[in-house]
Amino acid sequence: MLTVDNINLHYGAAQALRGVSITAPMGKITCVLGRNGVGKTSLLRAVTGQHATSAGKVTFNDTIMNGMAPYNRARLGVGFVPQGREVFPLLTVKENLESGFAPVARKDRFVPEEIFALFPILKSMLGRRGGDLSGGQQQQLAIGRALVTRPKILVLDEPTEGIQPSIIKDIGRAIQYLRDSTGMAILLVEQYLDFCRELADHVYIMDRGEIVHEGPAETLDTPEARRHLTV
Amino acid sequence: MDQKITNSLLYLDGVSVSFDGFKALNSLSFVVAPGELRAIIGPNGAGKTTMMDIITGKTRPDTGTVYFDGQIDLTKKDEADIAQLGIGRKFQKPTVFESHTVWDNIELALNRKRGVFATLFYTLTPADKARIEEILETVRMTARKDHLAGSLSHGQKQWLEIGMLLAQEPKLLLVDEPVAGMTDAETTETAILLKEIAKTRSVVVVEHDMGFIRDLGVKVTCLAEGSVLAEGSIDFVSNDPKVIENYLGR
Amino acid sequence: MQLTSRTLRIVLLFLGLGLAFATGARAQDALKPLIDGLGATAFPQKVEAVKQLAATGDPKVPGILEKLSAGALFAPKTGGAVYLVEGDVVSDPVTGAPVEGVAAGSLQKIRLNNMLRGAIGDAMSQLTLLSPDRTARLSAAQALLASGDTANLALLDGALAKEGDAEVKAAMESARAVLILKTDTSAEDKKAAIENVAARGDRGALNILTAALATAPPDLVPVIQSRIDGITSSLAIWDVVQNVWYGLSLGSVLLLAAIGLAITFGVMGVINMAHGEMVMLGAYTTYVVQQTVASFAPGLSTFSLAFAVPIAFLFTGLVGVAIERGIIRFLYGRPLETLLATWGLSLILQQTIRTIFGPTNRQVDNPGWMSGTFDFGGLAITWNRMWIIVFSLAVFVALLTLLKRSRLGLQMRAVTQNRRMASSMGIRTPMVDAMTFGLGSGIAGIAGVALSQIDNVSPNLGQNYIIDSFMVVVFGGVGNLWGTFVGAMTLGIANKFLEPYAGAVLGKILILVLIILFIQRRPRGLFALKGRSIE
Amino acid sequence: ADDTIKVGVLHSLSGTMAISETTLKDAMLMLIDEQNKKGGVLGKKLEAVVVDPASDWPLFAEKARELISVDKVAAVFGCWTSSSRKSVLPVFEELNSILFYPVQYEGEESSRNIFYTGAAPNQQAIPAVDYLIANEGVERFVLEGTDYVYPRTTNKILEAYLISKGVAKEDIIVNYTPFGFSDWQTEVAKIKEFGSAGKKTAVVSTINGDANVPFYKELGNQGIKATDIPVVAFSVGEEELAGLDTKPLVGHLAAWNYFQSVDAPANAEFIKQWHAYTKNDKRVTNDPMEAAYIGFSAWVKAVEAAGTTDTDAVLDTIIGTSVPNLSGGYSTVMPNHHITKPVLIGEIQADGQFEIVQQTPQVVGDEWSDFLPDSKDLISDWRKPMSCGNFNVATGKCGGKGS
Amino acid sequence: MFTTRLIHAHEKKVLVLAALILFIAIAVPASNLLLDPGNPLHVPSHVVPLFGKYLCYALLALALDLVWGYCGILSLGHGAFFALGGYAMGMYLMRQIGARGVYANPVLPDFMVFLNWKELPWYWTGFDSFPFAALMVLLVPGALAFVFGWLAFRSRVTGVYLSIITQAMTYALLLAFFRNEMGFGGNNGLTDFKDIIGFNIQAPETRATLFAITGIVLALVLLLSSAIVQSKYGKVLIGVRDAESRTRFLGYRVENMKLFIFTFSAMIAGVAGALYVPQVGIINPGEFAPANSIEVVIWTAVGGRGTLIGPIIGAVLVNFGKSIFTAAFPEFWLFALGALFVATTLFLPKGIVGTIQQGFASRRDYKAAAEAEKGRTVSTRDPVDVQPQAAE
Ligand SMILES: Nc1ncnc2c1ncn2[C@@H]1O[C@H](COP(=O)(O)OP(=O)(O)OP(=O)(O)O)[C@@H](O)[C@H]1O
Ligand SMILES: Nc1ncnc2c1ncn2[C@@H]1O[C@H](COP(=O)(O)OP(=O)(O)OP(=O)(O)O)[C@@H](O)[C@H]1O
Ligand SMILES: NC(N)=O
Ligand SMILES: [Mg+2]
Ligand SMILES: [Mg+2]
Repeated sequence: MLTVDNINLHYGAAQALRGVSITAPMGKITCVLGRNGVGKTSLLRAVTGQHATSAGKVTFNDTIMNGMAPYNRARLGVGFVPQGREVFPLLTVKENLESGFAPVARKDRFVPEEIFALFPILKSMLGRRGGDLSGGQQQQLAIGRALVTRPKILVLDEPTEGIQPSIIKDIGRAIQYLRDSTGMAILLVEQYLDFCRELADHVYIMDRGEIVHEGPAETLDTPEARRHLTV
Repeated sequence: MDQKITNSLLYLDGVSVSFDGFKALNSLSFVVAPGELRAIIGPNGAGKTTMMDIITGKTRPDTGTVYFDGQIDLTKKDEADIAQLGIGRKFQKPTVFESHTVWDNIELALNRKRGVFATLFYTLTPADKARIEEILETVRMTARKDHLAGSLSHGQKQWLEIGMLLAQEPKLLLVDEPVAGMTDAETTETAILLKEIAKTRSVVVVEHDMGFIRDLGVKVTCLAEGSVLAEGSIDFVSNDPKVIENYLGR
Repeated sequence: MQLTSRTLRIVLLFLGLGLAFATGARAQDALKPLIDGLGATAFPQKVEAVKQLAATGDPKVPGILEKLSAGALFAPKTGGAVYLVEGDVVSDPVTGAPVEGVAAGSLQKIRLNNMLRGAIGDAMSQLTLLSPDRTARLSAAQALLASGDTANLALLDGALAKEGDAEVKAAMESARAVLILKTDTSAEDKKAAIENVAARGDRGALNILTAALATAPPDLVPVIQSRIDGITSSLAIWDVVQNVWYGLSLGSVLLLAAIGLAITFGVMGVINMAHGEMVMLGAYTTYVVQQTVASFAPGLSTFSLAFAVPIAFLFTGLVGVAIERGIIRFLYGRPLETLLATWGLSLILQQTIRTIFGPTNRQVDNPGWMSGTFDFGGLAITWNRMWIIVFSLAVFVALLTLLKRSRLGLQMRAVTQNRRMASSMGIRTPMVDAMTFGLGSGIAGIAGVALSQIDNVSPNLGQNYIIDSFMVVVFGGVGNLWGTFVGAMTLGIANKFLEPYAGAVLGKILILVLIILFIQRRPRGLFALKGRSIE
Repeated sequence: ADDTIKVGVLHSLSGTMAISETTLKDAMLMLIDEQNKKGGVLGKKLEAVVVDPASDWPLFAEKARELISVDKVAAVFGCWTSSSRKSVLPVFEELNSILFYPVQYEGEESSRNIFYTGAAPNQQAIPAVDYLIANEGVERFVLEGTDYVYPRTTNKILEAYLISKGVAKEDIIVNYTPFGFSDWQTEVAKIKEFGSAGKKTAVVSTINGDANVPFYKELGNQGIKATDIPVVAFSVGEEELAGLDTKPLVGHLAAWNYFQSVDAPANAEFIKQWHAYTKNDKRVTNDPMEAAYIGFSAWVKAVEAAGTTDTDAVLDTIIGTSVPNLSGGYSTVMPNHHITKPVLIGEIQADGQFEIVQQTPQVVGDEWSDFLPDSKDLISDWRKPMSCGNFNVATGKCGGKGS
Repeated sequence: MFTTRLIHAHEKKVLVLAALILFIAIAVPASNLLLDPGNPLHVPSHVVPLFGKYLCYALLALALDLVWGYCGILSLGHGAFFALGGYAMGMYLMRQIGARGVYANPVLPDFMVFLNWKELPWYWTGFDSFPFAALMVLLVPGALAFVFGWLAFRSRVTGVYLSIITQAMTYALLLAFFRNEMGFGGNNGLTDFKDIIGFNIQAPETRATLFAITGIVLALVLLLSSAIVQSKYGKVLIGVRDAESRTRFLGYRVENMKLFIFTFSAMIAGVAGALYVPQVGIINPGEFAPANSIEVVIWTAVGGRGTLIGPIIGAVLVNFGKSIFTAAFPEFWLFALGALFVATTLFLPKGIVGTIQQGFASRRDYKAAAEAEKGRTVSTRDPVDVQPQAAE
């Protein structure tokens, strides 16, 4: 289980997170929502170690991760799909996927077939460079790549961005399948409300760097939650 | 045929382009009338962004014709020419000038003379100032006008880029996935904004958000594998079995 | 020249008569004044004395000439009687009997110069043409061919008649043909000689034929002319081959110098101005290794280069790792600033080496297997160039394999393309960064080992290669190892084709201009990375 | 302080020229040290002021100005390349100080404030080709040089000289390569080809500095032996050979006014001091060191004679001053600010030393070459009343050739 | 209108620095000429050309910063423009020598005489006239930059590719000018000048005047540059630097934008070179050495690129340090200089001026953040790249 306990995060002088606490239990899908610029990505950066926190604690399965480098978190089982895809532009699709071999045991250094089942386009484009793919294809590659590391918790930042509707449905199904079959924890940042509502076991809403609402997915439709999501 | 060219604002015919043997556009034909708002959907990798690259001069087609505003052959022009002709673009991945403030980003985009000396001797007139303020208001960035664009969040950059597009006052706007990463409420706002804009100019918008497309309520073109798969009203297109098969899914 | 050969012929004639009834003692008497001639102050006189000694054909002469070569013959400063001085013992050069009353200190070693050494060589070949030793005869024949002195014709004829060994005989025939063409003999003889000379097909043959053309009887002119044309055209082809070879060889040096930079700059994006100093460190490592081997295990000296390669790789690699950990790692994402830091570093490294080893060149020896030449058709290939080409190819292939096939290679590329994301993929970025920079530096170090064989080992060594290295990497296309390879070879060959026509200076200027123009055509180098992600 | 006399040492300790000049700095420090052991000059100790002009010519001018104006040195010993000398020349004239320049150079210069203790072309180049013609029977010449002023001028002079000696024009080729040139394959092949024409051929090398090592390595590798095509060099001394395996080079030549192998008591003493000073008995000596030695001795003697370090007084007393050189004779400072010395031709030995094969009597350095049309009428005499660096004997006027 | 902006639109810092430079431009020569040597405020004569040299370098660094700091063109060949300006001036000074050369040839410079040149090459014509030479100081570097830039920018050569071809350019010029056949004195270059527009070049008054002119030119160029970078054109340049293709899609002709500033900068560099030559007394091909151009980049980086003050401070500081070190620790100064460069990058990542500016900016931000914290509104100016691990 991932626990984020009362963290602050600063960019220079500007504070992006203020005392944020969330938990993401194993075998559950936890969803974070919020308007643009409220700090969702910053929260995920704190979890994956891409940005230092200035206060608070981040623990995963009883290991305190504060101060731990991202690669060590990846070795603990934190898999990350960042906003903006960030595929390696000059590596081929195949090499992008293989870059996920780093934290896994030798016997697991292969690309699981499910990934290709989920995103068939990747299989047909193994030799193409990541940077040449279309936006949506890159997004698929980014998800596939994270799965290669066999994560125990999958952290996704707006994974549906730029993806065609049919594949969004597939991704939804895949996330559920991953939760149910492997029991991994899933921490999902989303704007796409319907997608969240359908998938999430538990939701948080952020505003101005703080958690302003939490509850089961159904509570998303309360007026109080709505207020935080409209302009 | 000629008639069709002259009556259209943008006219693509038989456009093909391939990368290392992969055909990204396959004899694509596509026409936008003056004052038209057109939505484009299509599977990932269908060639939507590539089409915009062709129109804006970033990529040269292997074959095919691209005309703008009557007889202007866009394949002979470069990016700056095309922008000056009045074609503005918002990129799929938001690109802004990170070390300029939000205000300067808009100011640079403003549709004024763009020569070396014109910019060297440019002074900000009250009219220009008012215009910039108006745009900032529209994209709700007034409070952040002095922030460096590099410090904006992903969605904020999207908005800034829309603002820059407005400042350009183009005849034709090409908008690549404007609502990606926006909340539902903002998506609705954006639809309203685009419809407003389309009253005075033509807009081509690429999106995967079907709700948004529906909000726009305009003619929809669905691309697949580099050419047009279906074209018509949103209901017509979304009921097309090929579109469902290739794009919407079941 | 003319005069000398005439005198020699007279002496020869006299010799033929004299030998018949000369006794040993008489010959000794005859030798003594000739030997004393070696003590003359002027070199031409000494040369004359050597020639006369050779002409005596006396079996003692080779021994005496050897002593002369070895610097054991002495004479008073003002010239005069010649003595053999070994240690403090002064003896008669002919009899070897000790001479009393002459102090070694009052004598001066008889100085040799190149003309005298040449004359000694010629004399030895005359005297050894009939030697029982096959190799001595062979080299004597070759020496006669090179000297082309017609006075030796009779001697050669005599030797030819007795010669049994085919190879030696062929060499003698060649030498004879050269001489024949210079004398008045029958047209038949000359014709055969022309064919013999022409068969050699090299520039020397061309010169002999050209000289013969001037004096040839009219009926031989067309034959000679056609042979000349034949040789000229085949030489022209060999010239092209030679330029290509020189170009490849220069290219391989450029490749070696640049290939480490293709990693630190091409792959990592560090504008590594200290790259040249890494090469220099490699060269100094070679020096230290060679010194160490020479003093602790002199028997292994021929292999000291082989030891130097891994040691230089490790040493410069470690220095690279230290630089990366100490400086470069704070600069990722600020590529331009690496220029400033590494420039500072290069100053420090240069001055460090200058302080430790002094500013002057250090001597790194070429082992035997890297010296000399062998012939390949009309091409004289030097061994050291040959090995450097082989070595650079080996390094290139190894590196290519490492980058393309190994896990580390993949991780290196991932890290340099997006360090933050690579870290989130579980790649230990600090380790990979250090390894990558260490690898690039280590490769630069082994380039230094090779360069120590052809260039100065001085603190400035690196400075001489840094600009060329950047040119090669950029010309080939940054980030592409093949580009570096093809770039280096292209620049090398282009340079070597321009040099004979434009001269070295203008040639180099032209190369630079060509690079500038080429980049206009291909703004991202020869092997440009294409595609969307490259803005 | 007032109880010392300051002496400037202006040699590059970094950059491309450090390789040659650093040794001269050390030699100067040693000479000053030795002089102080003897009680200094005029009863005062000498104090060396060392600066690093870093192989950067404008920096030479700046440092020279600083030495003279700030450190108030009595004289400066320094420079190696002609460019650096040209750069500081106006400074020495403006501030009226003295420079001793210890390196062989192209001539065609004479300054009231500069003493040229290295060789002029007639003290090195011309005797060397004379030797080649007389003692090696050479009839064909390759003039191979680095592309800069010293080789260009020297080769101009040599060409004129050789032609006057009856060498045919087509038997001379002149070829230039850039500074620091390292790929000699083509050039050496060209030499080999030129030398294969049947006439005895030699290379006269004005190749500078670093480029020599790869040049000789390539010569050795392509198997050009001294008995085939000898090379006589004007910029290769013991120090340069120290970086080379000389075994394949035995017999190639150099022309200088001094070799370490000179058999003279003064030289033996000098070498001993040098080894002691550098604490390294492998350190070699070379010609520019001797030139520095002569310049320094002459300056000391002139100062003692003048009783002051004042520039004008020293300029007067130094002309005609004779001091021992290291080749067993005396060198005299001539009115043209050049010195007399013998010319030695040496052959490279396997141990990196030179074997002297010829030694001429004293030769007076000739600043204006007799083999260049515009300078053959010029002489220089800095004694009063002439006091002229470019007196034209044809017109009888000071101030060059006129036209 | 432009002139009014010249006065009004500057940042205060720039005006202060310009005033300071002007003050130095007047005060140093005045003190040198008017005060007697015993006076503690007297500037000794040897210092005047030395500081004059620093000011020339400052001008050169400023020129480089305009293209590098503001437009992202890392020119590794700016020394070439500097040297060309210097040679144009040097040729004029050579011609001024007239018959005072050693061979007393009224037309040919000495180096041509002793290499047997018979007549002045055609490209030396006109250089006996100062106005012509002054024009060439601007035109020659300007024309080279224009042609070079026109080719390169039109072909969209950018980044290291551009840097390396500028380096190739200066390297080629280095080799060319080394050649005696070029008619520029080979490696010895042009030296032993006598006078400039009739004044003895070694006279203290001339030196003082040259210094003053250099200072004034530097101050003027600083103000001009400030006007340029503050203008919309300056903002476009920064846009080109950060996102070249985005600028194109906004309709700006990037190649023209670059060409203008590149040519302008080359001309400034030429002026710097022209002012440099009479003060140091020599111009030779060494100025074309690639390392010299790299050094200019380094001065700029040390001072702070992308600021106008930075390159000036950097050039003066580094060269002042070099002057001191080469005399004080002749054997070890390279360690000091090298360490300075390494330390600057590590501890002053944005150069001296950039880091100070950033320090002020972040103090302001923290204050604002503290204010905002009270009001609980996130409204601060966010420094962009302060994360420990910035992605490239
Ligand atoms: N690199 C940065 N430097 C400075 N400020 C930043 C940086 N990244 C984000 N911020 C600021 O931090 C705040 C939170 O940003 P964050 O990216 O976490 O938002 P978000 O919720 O992910 O928004 P979006 O939905 O648009 O992606 C924003 O106000 C943004 O301006
Ligand atoms: N430079 C290139 N090299 C190779 N393939 C390319 C290149 N550029 C585009 N492609 C391919 O062309 C196809 C069309 O890409 P494009 O970006 O136009 O798709 P799209 O319709 O915009 O998709 P999305 O909705 O995912 O953004 C994709 O399959 C992509 O991989
Ligand atoms: N004077 C010389 N050798 O440059
Ligand atoms: Mg976000
Ligand atoms: Mg797209």
